[in-house]
Amino acid sequence: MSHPTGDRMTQDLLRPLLHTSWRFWALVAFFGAIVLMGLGSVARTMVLGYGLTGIRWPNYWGFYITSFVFWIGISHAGTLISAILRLVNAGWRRPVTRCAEVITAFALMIGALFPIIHLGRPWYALWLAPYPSERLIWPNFRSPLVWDFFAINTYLTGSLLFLILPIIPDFAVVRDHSTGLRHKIYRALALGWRGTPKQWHRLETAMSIMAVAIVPVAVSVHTIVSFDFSMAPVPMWQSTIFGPYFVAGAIFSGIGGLIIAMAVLRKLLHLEAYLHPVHFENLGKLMLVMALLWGYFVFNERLVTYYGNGPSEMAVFWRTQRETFAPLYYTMVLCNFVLPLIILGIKKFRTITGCVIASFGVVIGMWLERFLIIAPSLGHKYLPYSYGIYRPTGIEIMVASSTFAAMCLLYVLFAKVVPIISIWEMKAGEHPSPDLMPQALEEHPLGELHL
Amino acid sequence: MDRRTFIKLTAVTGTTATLASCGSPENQLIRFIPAEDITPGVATWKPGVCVMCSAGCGLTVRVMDADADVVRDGKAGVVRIMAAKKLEGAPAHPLNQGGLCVRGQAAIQVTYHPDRITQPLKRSGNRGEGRYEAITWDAALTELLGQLDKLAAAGNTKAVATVVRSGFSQRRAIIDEFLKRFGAPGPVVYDLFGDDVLRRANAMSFGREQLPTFDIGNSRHVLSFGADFLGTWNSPVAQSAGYGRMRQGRPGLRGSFVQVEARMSQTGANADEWVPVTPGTEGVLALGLARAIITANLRPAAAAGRAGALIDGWASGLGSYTPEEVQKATGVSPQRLERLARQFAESTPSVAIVGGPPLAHTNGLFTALAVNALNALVGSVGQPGGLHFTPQPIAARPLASSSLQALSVQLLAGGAGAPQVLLLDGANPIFTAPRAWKVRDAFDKAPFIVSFGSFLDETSAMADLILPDHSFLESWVDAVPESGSVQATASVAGPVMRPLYETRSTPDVLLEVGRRLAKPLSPALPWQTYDAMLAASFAALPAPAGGTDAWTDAQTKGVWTGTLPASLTAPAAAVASDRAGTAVAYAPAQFDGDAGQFPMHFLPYPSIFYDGSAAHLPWLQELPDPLTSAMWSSWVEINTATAGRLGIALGDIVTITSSQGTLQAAAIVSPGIAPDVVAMPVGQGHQLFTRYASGRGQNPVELIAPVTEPSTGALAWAATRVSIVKAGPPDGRLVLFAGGMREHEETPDRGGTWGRGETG
Amino acid sequence: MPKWGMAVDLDTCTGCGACVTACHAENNISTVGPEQAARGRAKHWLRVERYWEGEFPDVRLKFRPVMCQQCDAAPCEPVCPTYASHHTEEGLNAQVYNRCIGTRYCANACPYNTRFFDFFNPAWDKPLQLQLNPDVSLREVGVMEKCTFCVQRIKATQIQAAAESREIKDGDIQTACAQSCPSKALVFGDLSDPESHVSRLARSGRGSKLLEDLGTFPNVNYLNRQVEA
Amino acid sequence: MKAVYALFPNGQSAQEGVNRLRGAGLADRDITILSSQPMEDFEFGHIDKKNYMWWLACGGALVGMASAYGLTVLTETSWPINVGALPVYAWWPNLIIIFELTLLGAILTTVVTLLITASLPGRGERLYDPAVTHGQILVGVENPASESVAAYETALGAAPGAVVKKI
Repeated sequence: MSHPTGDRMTQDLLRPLLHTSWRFWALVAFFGAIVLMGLGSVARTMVLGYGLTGIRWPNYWGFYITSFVFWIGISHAGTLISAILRLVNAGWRRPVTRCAEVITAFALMIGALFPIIHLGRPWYALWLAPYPSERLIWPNFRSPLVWDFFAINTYLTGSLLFLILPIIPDFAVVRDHSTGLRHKIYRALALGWRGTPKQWHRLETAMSIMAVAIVPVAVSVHTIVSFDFSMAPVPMWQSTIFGPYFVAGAIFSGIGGLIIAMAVLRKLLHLEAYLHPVHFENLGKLMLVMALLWGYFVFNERLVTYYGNGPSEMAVFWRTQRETFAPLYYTMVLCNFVLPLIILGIKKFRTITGCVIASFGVVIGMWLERFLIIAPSLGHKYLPYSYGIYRPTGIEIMVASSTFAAMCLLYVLFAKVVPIISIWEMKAGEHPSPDLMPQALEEHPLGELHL
Repeated sequence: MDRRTFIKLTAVTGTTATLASCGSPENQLIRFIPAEDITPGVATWKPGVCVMCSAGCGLTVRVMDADADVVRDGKAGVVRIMAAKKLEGAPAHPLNQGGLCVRGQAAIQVTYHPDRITQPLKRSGNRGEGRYEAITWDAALTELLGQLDKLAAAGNTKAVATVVRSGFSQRRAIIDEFLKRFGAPGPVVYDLFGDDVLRRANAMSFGREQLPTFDIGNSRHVLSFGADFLGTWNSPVAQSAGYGRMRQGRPGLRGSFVQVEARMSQTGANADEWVPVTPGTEGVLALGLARAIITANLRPAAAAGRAGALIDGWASGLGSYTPEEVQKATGVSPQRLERLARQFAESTPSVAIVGGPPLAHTNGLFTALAVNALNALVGSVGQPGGLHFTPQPIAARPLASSSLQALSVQLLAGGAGAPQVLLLDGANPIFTAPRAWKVRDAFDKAPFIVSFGSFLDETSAMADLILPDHSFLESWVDAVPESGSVQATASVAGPVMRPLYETRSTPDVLLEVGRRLAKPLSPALPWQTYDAMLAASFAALPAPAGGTDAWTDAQTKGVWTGTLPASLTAPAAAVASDRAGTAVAYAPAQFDGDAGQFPMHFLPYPSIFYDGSAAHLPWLQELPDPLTSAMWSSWVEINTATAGRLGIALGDIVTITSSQGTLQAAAIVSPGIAPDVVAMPVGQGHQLFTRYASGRGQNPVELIAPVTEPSTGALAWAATRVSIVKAGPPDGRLVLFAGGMREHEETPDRGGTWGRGETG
Repeated sequence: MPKWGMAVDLDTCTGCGACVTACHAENNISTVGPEQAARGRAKHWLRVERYWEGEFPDVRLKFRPVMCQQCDAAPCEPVCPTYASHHTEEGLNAQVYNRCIGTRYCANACPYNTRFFDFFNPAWDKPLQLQLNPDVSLREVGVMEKCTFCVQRIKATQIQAAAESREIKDGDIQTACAQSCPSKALVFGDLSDPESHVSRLARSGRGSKLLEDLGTFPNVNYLNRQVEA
Repeated sequence: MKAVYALFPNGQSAQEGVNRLRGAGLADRDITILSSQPMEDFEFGHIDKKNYMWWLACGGALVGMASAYGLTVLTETSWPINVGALPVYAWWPNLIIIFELTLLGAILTTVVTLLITASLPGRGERLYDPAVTHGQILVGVENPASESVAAYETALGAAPGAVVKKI
């Protein structure tokens, strides 16, 4: 695929950094306001008591944990996609990877907030961390929540580094294209990058090692998130399929998030020349695969429960199939399966717009999926006397929705200070006429593979 | 959490969070010197007597030091006192034997209630409005004395009327004696769920005008006609103890239990067999059983003796109570009748219990007599496992007095004959008496009303003068149980803690008033104080085996129990003889309201608040109702099929209308109630009764028609017909603790039927 | 080492609810008021479940008091990240309020739904706080609370017995609910003593455990109601 | 500092410049090459390719694994609390902790090695020209021996499109 090269590209990709339009400030103000409202709501619950939420006996988890699982899921966009594509050295990944990795980093930060704000006593959240305290007590390594703590920490650290390392050369680019204060700042950020062959080799080796390491971490993270549920004897939770089911769902929603982000960037930053329809189409195909996989998992889960016919399981089962939660359930199936299948399955719908519509469906559907895993089961455990229905309050809705604003805000700010497409990797993707290429160094056959 | 943190948190939580945030307010208050020696952190247990109902159970009160906000000679401050911490059942007490019911457990909140009246009050607003100003005891007593002296001077001492709750005690004896010696009529005893009909019936059948004691623990079969004897009726804790023994207390022998009623009560829920019958026909069923027993030659008719003789047609074999006739009346099939009869006659000792709704009909007396006859037939009277009558001391013979209805008529009539001074002690007739009796208007006509209550409720808010009594934990307290123990029993206890407020023990107030009257009582009351009176009356009792004298022993144990010497025992009821001859025949129960216009029977029933007198206790308000799991709300129970027909679902607001009025409440659809009955718990719907009960829910008494049982004049509170229609969707006021009603689906559902309702 | 357990005789339980109020009184469980109760925040460490069976007129009702089952393999324990919920050597499923950070995971894991969350700081209108039991800590906002088998009573008796250097006899220790039960349907005692009343009841043919198949190994035995043939 | 270098418009000429410098008797380590992207397609882009980062990463992984094992063992045995009838030291859950810390070890080591071996952040004054990030490829010599400066200049200048500069 082709895109502008050399200085022209550098100019295009640096424009957002060097020139600020009113649109930027408008976006920051808008999303910032919503985020502040969300933070305000959190503060209120902390001061006035957790009772302001809709949590009740026995539905002790609700919107917050749903959002937690959802955002951790979204975070699988970046690392998995960019890491995997890096490993298979798919050339078309080059303009996509950074958008993806940014999503990962920010989604993780947002997601990791929820286990803290959902606590009854958030001011003691530190007790989850293993540190020698005067209380002489350590976290309980047998608790899935502590697994979460470790997994998310590893993943967050890894993803951040995975995102930052390849930015260093681009900082150098900005450094050399800017003046005044901005120049000073970027000079500091560039860590004195020069671009010797040695630096390039080290950087690329580091990236491939990280890519190898980050993939199992990503898989483990969402498996462990699924353990939060499958380790508890709750009907429809204790399921061996939850691990892969969650991971698949995570990648699924991740791709959705990525496609939306790319489409927005393409429009706002005028990157039409770099983010081609083929990128969307490839990601679309990937998402189609995940949609099928997701459908397969849901079918498994449901059919097995249905045949198992355990009384408590069936109670929850019917609750989602035909009672209180049925409307949400069928919306989810529509958004996560029917919609992607139609749009992405039919070539002529697989346009950028098509992919974006499907992605929105998937993001909504996956949010519902997480909610439908949590709410029906908790409200419908074994003893019918203790059944109860969870209804979120305005506070929870505010907080949950403000996280989307937070995502946008962070993204806008990031795109303001960092080239959202890795300039050097784009360049590295260009090759002079093949006859000049030493044979031994022919790129991997998968290199130009279009999925 | 350690003790310090605990105390800190108490300070924080005891007050509001805001106050706490700016430091514990105790610091700004005066700290009085404790008037007693206190060992901090060490709990002691003292005897007590429960006053929540007339049963008179014994308490063991856990007492420990605590900082209390008190009022001492007009000044508010803090003092370290030995405070009651928890009420437990007295293990040695013959009635409750260590157990204690919900009301007893919650009774401690009476003492610590935030809305308790802390000192004498004089009305400053309109009657019923509840606006009062604080006055001193001297001023208050002078005012009361003035009123009484005025009457005495005018020689109109008859013009003092008194309203009290049922249940006998030496405290009550003082009131009676005071009135008698002052020359006033005896107090009006009013209880919505009173048992006058049963007392009368027992007097006729057995010569005992009192509630029976059931030796359930030794019976093999219990047949109960509507009596909620495990919940609220008679002596529930004693009966529950017996029930436990009957079921599992005897190795290899498990007693069986059949309940006959139109709406499944908490008691009925425990029955092996639940027999719904048409309201008002329980007596017919009883006689049907008697006839079956006699015709099957399981017992000779004569065995019933006098109790049988009272029933019209008994001697001639109860010809009109053939299984077919019984089925027509009650709806119980002949086969079932036969089986129940055999069971009752063969698994002896067996006992039949009647109480509550069956006696709250116009034919209540007949029903009671019929069940008495049934008991007599199988010879369960006075036998182990049967029914007994707790010997009553002579003092426990209350003065004859007019009924509340009559009092209300007198007051409304006004004039010279009408009472001029009205004394209220604990009763809340404005809340519990049917509208048609116009109790409120009547009381409004009374020139001067004095209340001894500790709380402002609908009735005491009418008072011109409020002389608040100590709580039962702050003063001497006693009870002479009418039933619950085969042996004669008297509960008594001294104060377990010092009074929190400027209150005074009502008996002591009366004694003082008696002394200070211009025209002294004749003869003067011999006792200076209530406890002196208690000492005197207990001293007369025989000392228990091994014990010193009865009084000291009773003080330590909290109860005296033993055999009353004949000299002290009340003789058989006088009423017995004059009615022995007249046989009573069955007359169909009369209901208020035309069956066409008001198709449903209305059944108000005692809730965990009993008749509403316990609705001010937050623990009880938040206690899930045993059958519906409802908290903080009132509701209407309606049969599943009927509800389906009327399009009423759980929580829907329904309108109930009787000839007396109409009310709206949330519906609870229940399979445990007859299709033509709607039931509603009594207790909520207070206009004025502390912050916890005021304006909460609906009061079903508003709908009760003034139908009475003719021979006793007792209110037939189950004889009202109503109509019910859906008024609207749930309004969120019905608070349920439970989600599901059933433990599992009757049939495993795998998609055969669609659209099952939400259980949550 | 004792192993505390309870027997609940469903044949004698009358569903009166005395145990529930006794529990509130003993353990300083705050009432939450109508608004919060309507939002599902009422706290009843011990509840009397009732289930309807059949339809009118052949309808039966079943009462079942449910408190923390003090499971040997309690699902609520391993999920707690801070050891707030853990197992004592006396077989009690302890909850350390000060250590609780309020993940509420234990409540989700509990199949019996006997754990309750404090949504607000508890409040008592003065002078109702005088009824509070000094032996039981108050729970601040954001922690989980649950039935403790009245551990404060167990400890008090043990300390007293040690001071008087005497053995603790069966029945010396009673939980508030067992003590108040009018029909003596609740029996508390030491399961490690084969002769204790509770052990004998546990051995009786009517005994069964709640949700036994979940492998939680509860220490509360339910003696089934005997139904007439 | 002194330096002589040339900016080349593309890889071919840069390669030529490098070759000529070698011809002028310079060893690879003395030649400074700066580019705004990895030059995989040219020989000079492969200088210094060899490294031990993979091995170091594995080492780091082992360290992470060991520390995870230590953390779990020490804490759980020093504070043995019985929960849910699980063993005090339960392998299954601890394997998860060990797994995570192992990979964290690998990742952190990799980053540290990168920063050190790629000498980031760069210290001291080194030969650099902003033109590099404008696409030019810089080939030059830092602190050349003064007598051979001229030779280097000609060597660099010979390549097509080379712009020779001197500091």
